[in-house]
Amino acid sequence: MKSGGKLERILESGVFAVTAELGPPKGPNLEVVQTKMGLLTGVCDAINITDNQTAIVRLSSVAACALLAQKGLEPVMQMTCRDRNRLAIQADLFGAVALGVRNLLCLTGDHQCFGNHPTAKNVYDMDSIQLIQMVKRMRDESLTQGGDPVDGPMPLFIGGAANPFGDPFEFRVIRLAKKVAAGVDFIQTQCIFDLPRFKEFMVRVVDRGLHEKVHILAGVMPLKSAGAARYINNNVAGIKVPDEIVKRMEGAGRGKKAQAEGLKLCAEIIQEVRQMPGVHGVHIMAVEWEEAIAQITEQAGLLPRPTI
Amino acid sequence: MTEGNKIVLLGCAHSAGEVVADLAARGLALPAHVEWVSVPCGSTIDELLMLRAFESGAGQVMVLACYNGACRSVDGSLWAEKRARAARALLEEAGIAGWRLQFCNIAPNMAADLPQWIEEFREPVVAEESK
Amino acid sequence: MSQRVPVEKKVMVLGDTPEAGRVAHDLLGLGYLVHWVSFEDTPIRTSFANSARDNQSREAELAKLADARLAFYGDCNLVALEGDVGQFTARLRRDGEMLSLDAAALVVATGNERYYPAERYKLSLSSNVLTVSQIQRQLDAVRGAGAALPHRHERILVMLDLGGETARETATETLRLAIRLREEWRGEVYAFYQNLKVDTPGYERLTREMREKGVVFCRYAEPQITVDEKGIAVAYVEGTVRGELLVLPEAVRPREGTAELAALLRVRVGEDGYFQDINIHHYRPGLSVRKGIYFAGRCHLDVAGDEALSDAALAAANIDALLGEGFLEPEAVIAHVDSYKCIRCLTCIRTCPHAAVELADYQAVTDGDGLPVRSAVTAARVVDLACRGCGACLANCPVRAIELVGQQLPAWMLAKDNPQEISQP
Amino acid sequence: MIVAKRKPLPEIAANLQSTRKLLIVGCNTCVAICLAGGEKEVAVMGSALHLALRNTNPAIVITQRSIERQCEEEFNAPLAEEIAAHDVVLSMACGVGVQTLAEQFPSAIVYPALNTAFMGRPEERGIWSERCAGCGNCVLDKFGGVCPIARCSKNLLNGPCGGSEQGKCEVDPKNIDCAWQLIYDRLSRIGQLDRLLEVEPPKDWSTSRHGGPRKIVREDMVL
Repeated sequence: MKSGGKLERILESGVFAVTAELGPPKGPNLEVVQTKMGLLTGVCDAINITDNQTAIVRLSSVAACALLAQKGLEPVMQMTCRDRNRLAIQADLFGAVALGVRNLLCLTGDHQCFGNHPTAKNVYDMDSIQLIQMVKRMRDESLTQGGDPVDGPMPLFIGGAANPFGDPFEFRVIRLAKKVAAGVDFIQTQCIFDLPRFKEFMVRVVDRGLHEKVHILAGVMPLKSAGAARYINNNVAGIKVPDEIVKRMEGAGRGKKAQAEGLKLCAEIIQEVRQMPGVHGVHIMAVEWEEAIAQITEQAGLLPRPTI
Repeated sequence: MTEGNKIVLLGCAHSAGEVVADLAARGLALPAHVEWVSVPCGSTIDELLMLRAFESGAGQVMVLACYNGACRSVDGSLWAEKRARAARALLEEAGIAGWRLQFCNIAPNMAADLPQWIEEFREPVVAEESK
Repeated sequence: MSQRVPVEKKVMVLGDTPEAGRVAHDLLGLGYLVHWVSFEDTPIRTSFANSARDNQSREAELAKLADARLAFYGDCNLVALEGDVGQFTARLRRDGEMLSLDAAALVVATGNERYYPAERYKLSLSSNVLTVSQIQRQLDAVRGAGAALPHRHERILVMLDLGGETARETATETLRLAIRLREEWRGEVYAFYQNLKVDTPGYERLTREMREKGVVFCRYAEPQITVDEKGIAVAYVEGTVRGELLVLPEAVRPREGTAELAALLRVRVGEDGYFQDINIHHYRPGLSVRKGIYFAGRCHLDVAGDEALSDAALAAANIDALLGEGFLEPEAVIAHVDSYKCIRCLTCIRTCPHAAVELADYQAVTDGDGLPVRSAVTAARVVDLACRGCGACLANCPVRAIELVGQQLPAWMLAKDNPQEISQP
Repeated sequence: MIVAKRKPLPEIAANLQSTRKLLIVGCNTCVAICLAGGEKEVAVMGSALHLALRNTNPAIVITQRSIERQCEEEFNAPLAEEIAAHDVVLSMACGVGVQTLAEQFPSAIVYPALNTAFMGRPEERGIWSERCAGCGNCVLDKFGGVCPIARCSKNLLNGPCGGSEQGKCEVDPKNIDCAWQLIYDRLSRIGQLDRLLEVEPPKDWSTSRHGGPRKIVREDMVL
């Protein structure tokens, strides 16, 4: 065992894993975290805590993860390279591990121009692959990036992201292989709407044998409306929502009806990706819609979650 | 002519120049407060020429170039228009209202139009003076 | 102050087309030396013969080919064009060897390219759906054999246009073909049109002739053509005509490589992909943005055969107007670069619409005793003869190193410092 | 070359409200080539300031000069008397030129007229784009001659990120090419794609600005 955490145990046992995303509040309001924790308890195996997601300042992922760990839940701490240099990242990792965090998702991070502090100076001292490599060395060799010994064990299950929809497509699987070479243990992908392209991606992943070296969790997102589908398609680089999905959402009407269709669609996508070789779980990103997770997992037949 | 009342016409010899010559031939000289400056083409007109026209005492500057597609040097009228836009932005930065610089496309046979344009261009200034 | 520069009456003609032949023919008649360069290996001689005026025999034209004043260069690649009006040097590659040709002026007469616009027509060719050229070849083959043609088709349907405008060249050909089909195949001929290009020279005469010969004209609003085993049906505003053969005009487009050739010659290509920008009065008669480079015929205009030849004649006349006196002189207003102020930023070279500015090595200047006055320098230089005096270079020069010689401007504009101080006594 | 852009006129004029004699000094090297601070722009600035100050400081006297390279003391030296005779010097050079004047003429008040932006090249007339970030440790050999430090919005050494779409960067898809698409295309063209299989280790930033202000000493040129 690398981390001894629940997510690692579930994935190693071969159970189809479910992770979900929890966005911390834009302030120190812990009640929000607690409410969302309640919505996610029992419906997933681990909870990702975002790190200043889309470059918008929020309660820190270290603090929220510590709270989750305290309450006996399984946090996946997201860590971007945008806001911290290698010193700050390592310091936060020491703190997180000390407070019970066992899973880390290593990200490059959205550019600050998309967030609420576009005039900020970014850091990008390292990129996500270098971050993975650094954490692996901290865990396995007990050395900091600078080469000093780490005082105490660093049992972390190391995650990374993959975007099968970005360009150049041919390079996407190669880049995943680089993450595997750097030491990643699990992958959570960008939101999948374009199933044929994801399928092609997974075929290439399996061809290279990467699925035997890393656990791939397919990223999914419930759509609230046709407008949301169009917005994502037009404004989020690296996510494509195919026309037929937009049409299907349009056909579902508005409000609750559209939301119900979005949940149904999400559950269907989960069932589709579950059939694909090499997919070991799903990661559900219901942005500011955490109550959706229970319904999606229910509809997708993923409940109850095992107790390992 | 009083300081600030002067209008400088900065124009291409091939179109505006013909118009001015045509007017003169008909005995219709430009008003005394109008200074005509002929350049070989709209391409010659840059921010500096326009700013200096104001600096030399003009209260208004009218830039005249051929119609697009009628410029002997292909892009001269487009250049003049873009430069006028840039000069207007610079004038605004300097605290001079942008409308004081006007760009017009003109053809050699438009002698009937130019005096009217000048009149209309002057209107706000005349209104200001009569207050 | 006379700045006359003697020029040789030597012209290069580019292209293997009848209009290129016409330019060459006319220039030879005016006593010019002609280099005729083709980029293809097709026999350039045919073009020359085809360009013959009606009243001159092909034989007499061919005899001219022996004229020492005309030199052919077939199957060449233009690698570079150096120099300017009065003194162009073309670098050509032929059979792997480099070749340099001088000329005082240059005519581009490369023509256009034919194609079958399958996407626009939404019809594929078959044994009973043929292009005008395909039918022409059949007719010519029979005519060449001197045999009478068997009566093959009861009813022939000819589209004069389809899915948009037809080029004048192919439109005229289609009318001529309709007449031939009436005369030689003696079938019923129906001509369908949406918009007749009545402003095309000779079009009216041809349509009248068609009517006289019994071609039936049918106007259609929306093209509705059905092709099946039973034959072909074309719907028009008053009904539907069925027939056995459908004839379609071909379309034309800019020749492949037009943009590349334009870049080499430093001339422009319009939005339609043909040579030349649309410019109402100066560029329509085949003048390029560069002095000494002309366009003739279908490489820059939508013209039918005869009109292409008259455009070529116009190009030859334009060249004679430029070079006929045997000398060139600069225009009254031209730009001049102060080579010692120039910072070689290349802006003027990139800006000049007439490609009249180049980077040049200025020689050192010495005084009467051989002592240096100014050292050698590399800087922008305006080619006097190529400059049209527009002043675009001057307006863009970041160090005010360019002036317009011959242009009167108020002192307040030219002042090096600010005018307030200048005007102060 | 160094690419710069004129500051907004009000920002420049704000410093000149009580100036009696102003000397504008242009630089005829990089900033002239990028059409920001050569003799022509100096003349435009002179006129624009006259107009901008015509109500608040009409008596201002503006002298215009342009010199070869403002970052060299030798080229600036002939201006010594004129600089002494003016209240304010408005430098239309890059930040290096401004500081050279300030260093060379310690009692002169020197203000910048330009915002110095980047090291780049003209893509075409009137369009300049960044090519080098001066990191002090060139990696162009590894990336097919396309710099990920200067040209990737996140300076990724193991890119591309998920925001690369159809060759464009999500930060500004209209204007920014994805450097990693360019790197991928170039390496593929020259048959060196295998270079991208290696994980590129974290960069040593000590040679860049992050190591503090830099200085290069070429010992054999110094006595």
